[in-house]
Order: sequence, then structure tokens, then C-alpha cells
Amino acid sequence: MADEPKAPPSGGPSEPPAKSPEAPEGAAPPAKPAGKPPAPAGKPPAPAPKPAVKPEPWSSPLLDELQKRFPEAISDPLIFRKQPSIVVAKESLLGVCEFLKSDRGGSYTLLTDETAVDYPKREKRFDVIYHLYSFQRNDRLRLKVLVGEGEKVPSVVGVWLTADWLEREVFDMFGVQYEGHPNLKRILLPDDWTGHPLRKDYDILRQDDAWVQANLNIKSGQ
Amino acid sequence: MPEATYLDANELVINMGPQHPATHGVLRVKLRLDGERVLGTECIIGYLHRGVEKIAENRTYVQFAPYVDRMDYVAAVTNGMGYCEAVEKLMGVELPPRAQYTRMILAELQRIASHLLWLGTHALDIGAMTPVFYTFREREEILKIFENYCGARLTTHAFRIGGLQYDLYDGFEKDATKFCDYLLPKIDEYEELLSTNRIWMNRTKKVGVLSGKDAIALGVTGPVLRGSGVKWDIRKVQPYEAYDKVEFEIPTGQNGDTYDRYIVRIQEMRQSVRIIRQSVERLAPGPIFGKVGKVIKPPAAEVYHSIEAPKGELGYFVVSDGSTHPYRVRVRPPSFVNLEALDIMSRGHLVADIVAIIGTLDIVLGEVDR
Amino acid sequence: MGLKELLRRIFLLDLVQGLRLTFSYQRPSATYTEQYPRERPPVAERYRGAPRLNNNPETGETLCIACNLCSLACPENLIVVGWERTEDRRKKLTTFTYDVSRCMFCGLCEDACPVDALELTQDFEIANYTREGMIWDRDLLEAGPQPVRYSR
Amino acid sequence: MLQNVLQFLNDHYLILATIKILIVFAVLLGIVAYLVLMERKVLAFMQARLGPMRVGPWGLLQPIADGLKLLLKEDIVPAGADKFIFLLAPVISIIAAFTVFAVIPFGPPDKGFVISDINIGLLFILAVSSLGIYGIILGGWSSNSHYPLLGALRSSAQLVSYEVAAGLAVIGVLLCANSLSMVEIVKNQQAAGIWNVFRQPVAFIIYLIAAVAETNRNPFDLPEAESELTAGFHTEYSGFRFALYFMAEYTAMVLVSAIAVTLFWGGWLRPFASVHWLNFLDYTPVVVFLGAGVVVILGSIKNPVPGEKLFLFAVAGLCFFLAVVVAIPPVNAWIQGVFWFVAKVMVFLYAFIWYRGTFPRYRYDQLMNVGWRVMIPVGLANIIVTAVVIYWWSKPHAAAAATLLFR
Repeated sequence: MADEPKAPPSGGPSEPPAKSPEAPEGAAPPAKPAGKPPAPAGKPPAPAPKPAVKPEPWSSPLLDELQKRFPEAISDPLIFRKQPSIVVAKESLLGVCEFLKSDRGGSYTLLTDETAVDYPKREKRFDVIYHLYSFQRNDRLRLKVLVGEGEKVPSVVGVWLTADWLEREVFDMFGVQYEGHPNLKRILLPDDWTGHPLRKDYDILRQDDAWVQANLNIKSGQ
Repeated sequence: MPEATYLDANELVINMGPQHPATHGVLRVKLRLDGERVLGTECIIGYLHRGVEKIAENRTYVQFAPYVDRMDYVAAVTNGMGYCEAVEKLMGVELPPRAQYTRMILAELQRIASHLLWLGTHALDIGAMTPVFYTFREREEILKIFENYCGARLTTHAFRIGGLQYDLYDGFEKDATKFCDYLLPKIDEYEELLSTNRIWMNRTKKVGVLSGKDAIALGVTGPVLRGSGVKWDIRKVQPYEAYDKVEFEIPTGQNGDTYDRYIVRIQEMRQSVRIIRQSVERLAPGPIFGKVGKVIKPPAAEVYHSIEAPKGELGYFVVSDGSTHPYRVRVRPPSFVNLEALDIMSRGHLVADIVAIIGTLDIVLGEVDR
Repeated sequence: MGLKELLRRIFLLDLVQGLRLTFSYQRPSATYTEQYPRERPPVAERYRGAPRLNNNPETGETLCIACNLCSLACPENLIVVGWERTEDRRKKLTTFTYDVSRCMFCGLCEDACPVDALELTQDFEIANYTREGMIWDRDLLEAGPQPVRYSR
Repeated sequence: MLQNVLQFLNDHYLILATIKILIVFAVLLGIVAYLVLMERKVLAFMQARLGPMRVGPWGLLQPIADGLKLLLKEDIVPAGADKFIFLLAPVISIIAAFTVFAVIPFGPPDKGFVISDINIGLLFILAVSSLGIYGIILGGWSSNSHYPLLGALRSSAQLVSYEVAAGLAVIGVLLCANSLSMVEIVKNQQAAGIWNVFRQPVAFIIYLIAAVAETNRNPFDLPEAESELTAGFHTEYSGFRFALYFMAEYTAMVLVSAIAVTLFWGGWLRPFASVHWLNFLDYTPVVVFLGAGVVVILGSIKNPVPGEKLFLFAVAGLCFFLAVVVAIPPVNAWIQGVFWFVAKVMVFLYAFIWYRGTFPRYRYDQLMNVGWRVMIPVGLANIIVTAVVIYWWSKPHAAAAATLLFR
């Protein structure tokens, strides 16, 4: 918690700012009993002593540089708990990544994590999320790419070697297709499994019954 | 990738695992061999996949906490700590110092326990049978402290979001210091058995070499990265809890081989002892819970929090939609990413080295597969 | 390699020091083994083992107020609390099932219980020959597990 | 009457030999079975454990339980295996291991403690013990499985290279003893008044290392390295055939220890055999049996289980009885040789277990390096030095040697 702004611990969720939280990308999961309708209301700036309860706009020299180099490609720069995040257009993802990895772009040489989040009600249902780390700046950056069903994301394996397995896992769990990945196949589930379990429309009790019956000789794994 | 050497030689394809004594669980490695020389490896994982991330979406924040213990089951305390901190970060909760130091002591004990288990099994893989029993004996002492503190030995569920469920028991400070005094001579004994032993050095030096640049490109973290000479430890560079208030050093290696990673982990145990000693001194009576309500209901936002788990960077990416259930929890498992390096590290080595390299990566399949 | 190192290697000193260590460990006081069924291991006070429903020691009536909080807290949904309303509109516990086979002993139910009725005790011998035997009803939970004490 | 029996046995050499063979075979089986228990116990103590404790007091009956278990297990032949060779291979291993004992002198030959004292004893040992490798290679190959094949390949390479080193080490002893007969080698040590280990220390160390390697024991247990090749050449074996391999390995351990004792540690000779004021050492067997009896009695007093208490009392009684028996002077004189022989072999066996409890395992290529680049050159150098020294020694004046050199 030490990289937080050292605000006095006064506000907690015990007194939530009345019913205002918006779902990050404005969609509620269908399976959630507590899902709330999106309420993209105006953003009142959080009072200074309280810890922020929602992301705020982010600005920094790096962002300016990025926006200069890739106009149109960068949107929604937000910062929350000192964690900046930007949304990158799919088409210029590779360029942005190459730039960020280079010395002038902050040398984000370590791809910490790559994952995805599913918002089935949105037009482009997947957020593919990259967490970058720069040893030089001791700083993390979150990239998001919005992808629709059936669209292909350029693979960043060429930029960060780590992405190989991480992208395979995203493909396995979400069915996000990557373009230019050397070996895009399932990693955690069996190769002939049907369905992508981490999608929101894949119920927790569901499984590939055909696969289970054929391979495990039992009626159901549940 | 090296080619087969003999005229018209057929590659020998061997399945190492999922039932194999040296693959630390249910890892299956498909080896392509030329004689005993490895031409390439392919890891086949997922035998232990339980869908932890899916489970998270169907539990409340509080209910999910016991499940994270079961990922890296030899370091349950750090797993739980990472998860609790991630949710606390999401909610903006600050912990009281007593809770912070307690967490640090237990996390460092867990780091020692994890490294001890690693050392024992790694030595066993390389053929030294005895260290595993010594290290398990020391680990037992740590588990006894855990059992006294929270009632469980392995999957501890020691912390709750916002603080600690249990205050320290009477005599905890004494137990912790006593353990520190007990452990240091034992570490010397392991070194006596292994560090200068010529067979051990032959088996580990120049095996599985990973340069610092490769290590970063492959995304490995933790002792594997530090063994390659990159002085990077999240406890130092982005301190959490009260790690910025204690003194310790980051041991690094130079050559990035299996021996260096062994030395790094041995030194890390010593540094952990230092941290425990300082933390015990600073334990003062006080509250053990930060300001959280009865119902954990973080604001709608997303946060990534990572800690230095014994195996590397353990990250939690929590997406909240403002309800009591997480919208998505992504675990960034250190073992999974480190295991990816196996292929590059093992090419051109012999079968026996594969075992040493799998051992030196310190993977736990519960975490790789989740 | 210095002369000292060279001599160490020629006279196998690196190997001898390991041999010395393992030899010294043969003293009987170094043995760490616990002869389990014969010696009972000490179990911590806070140990989370077999569940138990506590009765009021004076009246013998159950402490449980059938509030269902444990069932709600359980991540695995393995607790089923049955109750009925008495004449004075109070909840009265009728049945209580606890599926130990699915339990991961996280202690959340214990934390949730407002009256200390449900408790994870220090009993750890809860093996059973059938799956059905792992589903404990109210009587079993109040009595606690009665494992067979094996002896020779 | 007794005279007649002895005369008859002398006339019909085969009958006596057969009896001896049966005795040696039975005793060896017992030793091997209890060697396994000893290994488990000693390893356990080195590792802060207790080892087997359940079958009988202190696990003393464990070998019987192990043997029964292995006998009762299913004998599986994998599909696709070459069945005949698969079934034959363990038998080859164990026959080779047992046969060599024919020429080992367990005690003074004039008291009948050797089955057959042939004049090319050492050659016979080298020849027959090398046959054991066929069992391993054939077993690994016929299993039709990858891990056994790799184990068999490693094993053959390892045995061939270390056989050479062991042979070179033995030549040094031959030069000293001037004979290939095992009995003569011991008698030569007696005559010289010094064990060969002091005359040939380098050869002894080489032989020791080669012996560990030949028996596939840690740190050279590559053919069955469990963390690499699961179980090496006997991965596919189960039940009694596995037991045969197991027995062959432990018999080989006893064998190389016996050879090492004979060649380097004076065989059946008592320590300082030629120092007469140390003759009270002849009563060591009595002390050993008495000590064992006392230890067992103490243990039985502490043991809470009545049945085990009784058993331990019986064992202690046996120990005391044996102590009394070996105290009888003729018996004492008769038992001397074999007692010291067995005691020395035990020291070697303990060392085998000790190594296993301490060292990591060599890698295949490093093993070969040690064999070919270190052991064989050192062994050759040892032969040359020995030969030169003996030549020099045997000449009354150095001039003859000088003429030989500068002729």
C-alpha cells in the first residue's frame, strides 16, 4: 500500500458514495445479482483527503508524447490509485508497444501480464489488458485494447517474448484470436475442448460434457 | 535449436510427466532428444486447472480469499496477502502498523518455508537425498508457528481484507525470534552439504544459463531474475506493507546459472531472517483492522497489485463493478511465467539438466494451472 | 584456483565435510520423527479441524439461533440450516447439515457465527469409509467425531 | 565315524562344494535382505528420521514383509516387450552377482572357508561380474520403453568405463602379490605384515570409486536415477522380477565390498595380525555379541508392546548364547577369520549407504569425464610407479636397473 498517496485513512467503503459507482466500461454482467445499471453521470472530483473512489483523467509527458506520435490511437487516459491506464486502438497496438519498449518511450521492457476482461453487453466485448513495467522509470502502465467477437488482435510476441503463453491463455479462456502468434492453441484446457470458460456467458457449472464423457468415462465432472 | 547429430538419426520423443518424480506435480514436458541431449521441450500444463479466476467471479470478495491459498499451496500466506492487499488498494484502506508488521513476519516466514521446500526438492532432484529431510524439519517449525497463529498449517487463510482475523498469540514474538536463531546455523549446514560440494557445483554451474536481458525478455521474476544479476525486488522498488521501513539487501547472482539462483535463494532466507527480526522489534500493541465495513464493497474500478512472492511477482488484477462480487480477478502467477523460460534454458542440455532446471525455476503446478 | 582450493579438491575435503555432517546426524537426539498413532501430536488451540455445534453446557440446549449466517458465509455452500418458527415467532433450529467432504476449513463460518455455536475444533481424524459418511447431521455435529483409535 | 565322513567329503569334492554353496547362498540372501533394512535405518538416522518401525520391534521383521510383498505382487510384462528376454534378464543379473562368491575366501582356506580357490581367481571375478551388465542391458532394451532404454545405455557405458578403472586398480595389487589367486593375495598381505591399502592407497581409492560406480550406487546411480529416468532400466519390472534386480544390486554391493576387503584390507586377517600382544582382539566377537545382547535387552525393557518385548528377549538370549559359544577357544579360533571378514565388509557396506545419504548425483557426461580423464590415467600412473618401485626393490643393487635404463 506504500505506493499509494499517503492519505489519512478516513473514508472506506463503509460509507460508499451513494449508489454512484459505474461499471468500468459501462456494462453489468448478466450473472451478477448485484449488477447495477450503468450510470455515466458527471464525475464530481473526489474530495482531496478521501482516497479516490473512481478513476481520474491522467496526464503526463509520456502520454503527450504518445498522443503526438499516435494521434487517434490513444484514448481514455485514466489514473486510479496511481496506476495509469490508456486505451490503444487495435490497429496501432504494435507501434505503440514498440515505442513504449524503446528508450524514448520509457523503456517498458517487462511485460508483466496480459489478460482480458469480458463485457458481453458491449459492442466490442473484450478488453485485452497489458501490464507493462519499466525498470528505468520504476513505473507500471496498463494498456487496454478493445476487441469485438471474432476480431483479431495483433500479437505482441515479437515485442515481448513473455506474451507467448499469456496470449495462449487469453485465447484459451476467452477465445480472443491473435494475429501473428507462433503457436496459438489452448494451454490450460485440452486441445479439443469446446467453449471458453472465462467468458461471462459460460456458467460456472457448465463444462464440455462431450469431452468429459469421451475422455474420462464419467457422465459429468460436476 | 540444435539439430540431431547422427546421420539419419531419429529424434527420441520422451514424455516427462505428468507422473514423474522430478516434475514437481503434474507438469508434463515433451522432450525431443538426440541421445540424451535435449533438442527442444514442450510443456503441457493444465492438469491441475481448477478455474480459480472463474470461481472468483462467483464468490464475494471475502469468500474468494481461501481459494487463493490453494494456488501456490507452499506459500499460502503470501498468496493471501497479495489478494487482501489488492482489494484493500481498490478500496483505499490503510492498515494499522501492527497488522502490517504481522503480515510481514508471516510472509517472510512463508518465504523461508517456500525456499526450504524448494531447496529440499531441488537437491532431491539432483540426487542429494538428505537435505529434503532437514529442510522439511525446519519448515515444520514454521508451520507450527502458522498453526498456532491461525489454526492451519498449509492453506492458512491467515489474513482478511482490511487486516487480520487473529491477533498474535502469546509468545509469538518469542517463537519467531527463536526460529530465527535456530534457522541460521541450519542454513550453514545446507551450505556445508551443498555449496562447496564438487558434484553439486558440477551439476549446477553453467546449467540453465539465463542472461539478464533474456530474463527480462522472458518476463521471469523473483529469484530467477535476480540470479541473472538484475537487482529487482518489488519489496524494494514498489514497497508494500512496511517493507520500506525495514533494512534488507537484495542478493543477486552474476552468471544467471542454476548455482547462482541457489545462492540467491539461500541468501534470501538470511535476509528474511533479518526482516523478521526487525519486524518483531517493531510490533507494538494496537488495532489489527483498518477501516473497512462489515460488507466488502469496493468502488467500481480496477487495480493491479503485485507483491514479491517467494517465486516471483505475484500480481492480482481486480476489476470491480461496485458490487460485493468481483467482476474479474486475474492472477498473474509467477510460476506460470517462469516456466515459460524452460524451453530456452534447457536447449542443448542433457536430460539430467532438465530436472535441475525445472527445479531451479521453483514452480508450483497449483499456481501454473490455477 | 589457489593452492588451498587445489589441496581441498585433491584431498576431497568438500566431500568429507558433507560426510561428517551426515554422520553426526546419527545421534539419537537428532531424530525428529513423531510415532503418530502412538504419540499424539500437539494441536494448536486455534486449530481449525472437525466442525462442532456447541450446546449450552448448563441446559444442554443448542446455542445455535438458526440465523443462517454461516451458510451465507461459506464459500462452498456446504452448510444447510433448517429451522421452524416456534409459537412465539422465534426461530428454532431443527436440522443442520455440514458436508465435511467439501469443506476447506477456511473458518469463515466460525467467524460469521454470532453466538459461538459453530466451531471448528481440534479434532483432525475425520476420515470416513463413504462419501455419505462425510455429510454430518446435527447429532453428529453436536457429538463430535468419534474416530477409531487404532492400537496394536 | 567323523573321520569317515570327512574322508568321504574329501573324496567327493562336489558334495562338499555343494553344501558350501548352499550355505553361502542362504547366508547371502539373509545378508542382502537385512542390508536393505540396514540401509533404510542408517539413511533414516542420517536424515533425522527413524526408518521402518512397524513390522516387528524397530522394524526388525521388515525384510520379511518386503519379500512377501514383492512375491505376491503381479508380475507384469509390458505389451510389446520381448517376452523371453524380458523374463530372462533379471536372472542373468542375479546369477552373475552370486557366482562370483565362489572364489571369495571368507576365511582361512585350511578351515574350509572358500568354495573354490582357483589360481586365476581375480580374472574369474572380473569376467563373471562383467556379465551382470547383460542383465541390465537386455532388461532395459526388452522393456520396449524409453526410460529403461536410456537407463540401459547409461548403465552399459558406465560399467564398461569403470570396469577398466577397477581393473587397472587391481593390477597394482597383482604386482604386489605376484598372484591372481584371491587366497594368495591375502596370504601375501599376511606375509608382508601390511595390508595392501597402505601399499596401494591410490589403487584403493580408485577401486573404491569404481566399485561404487559399478554397483550403480549414489553418486553414480545414473542408470536408475529416479528423478531423471523414473527407475531407469527396471522401470517396467514389477513383483518378483523387480526383486531379482534389487537383490542383484545389493548382492553386487556385498560382492564389491568383499573383493575390496580381500584385495586391500587383508581379507580374513585380524587387524594387526602379526602383532602378538594384540591377541586379545581375538575375543572381539564375544564383546560384540554381548554388546548387542545388552542393547537389545535395554530396548526390550523400554518397549511397551508385550509381544515385541518377548521377541526382543529371544533375540537378546540368542546374542548371549552366541557370545558364550564364540568364547569357547576352538570355536573362537575357527570363527576368527570369517568374523573379521564380515566386519570389514560391513564397514564397506556402511560407507556405501553413507555416500548415498550425502552426495548429489553426477551427470552422465561428468561421470564419463571422471572415469576416462581422471581415474584411468591415475590408474595407469599407479601401475607404472608400482612396477618401477617393485623392480627397484627386487634388485639387490640399483646398478642393474641403471644398466636396464641406459643400455
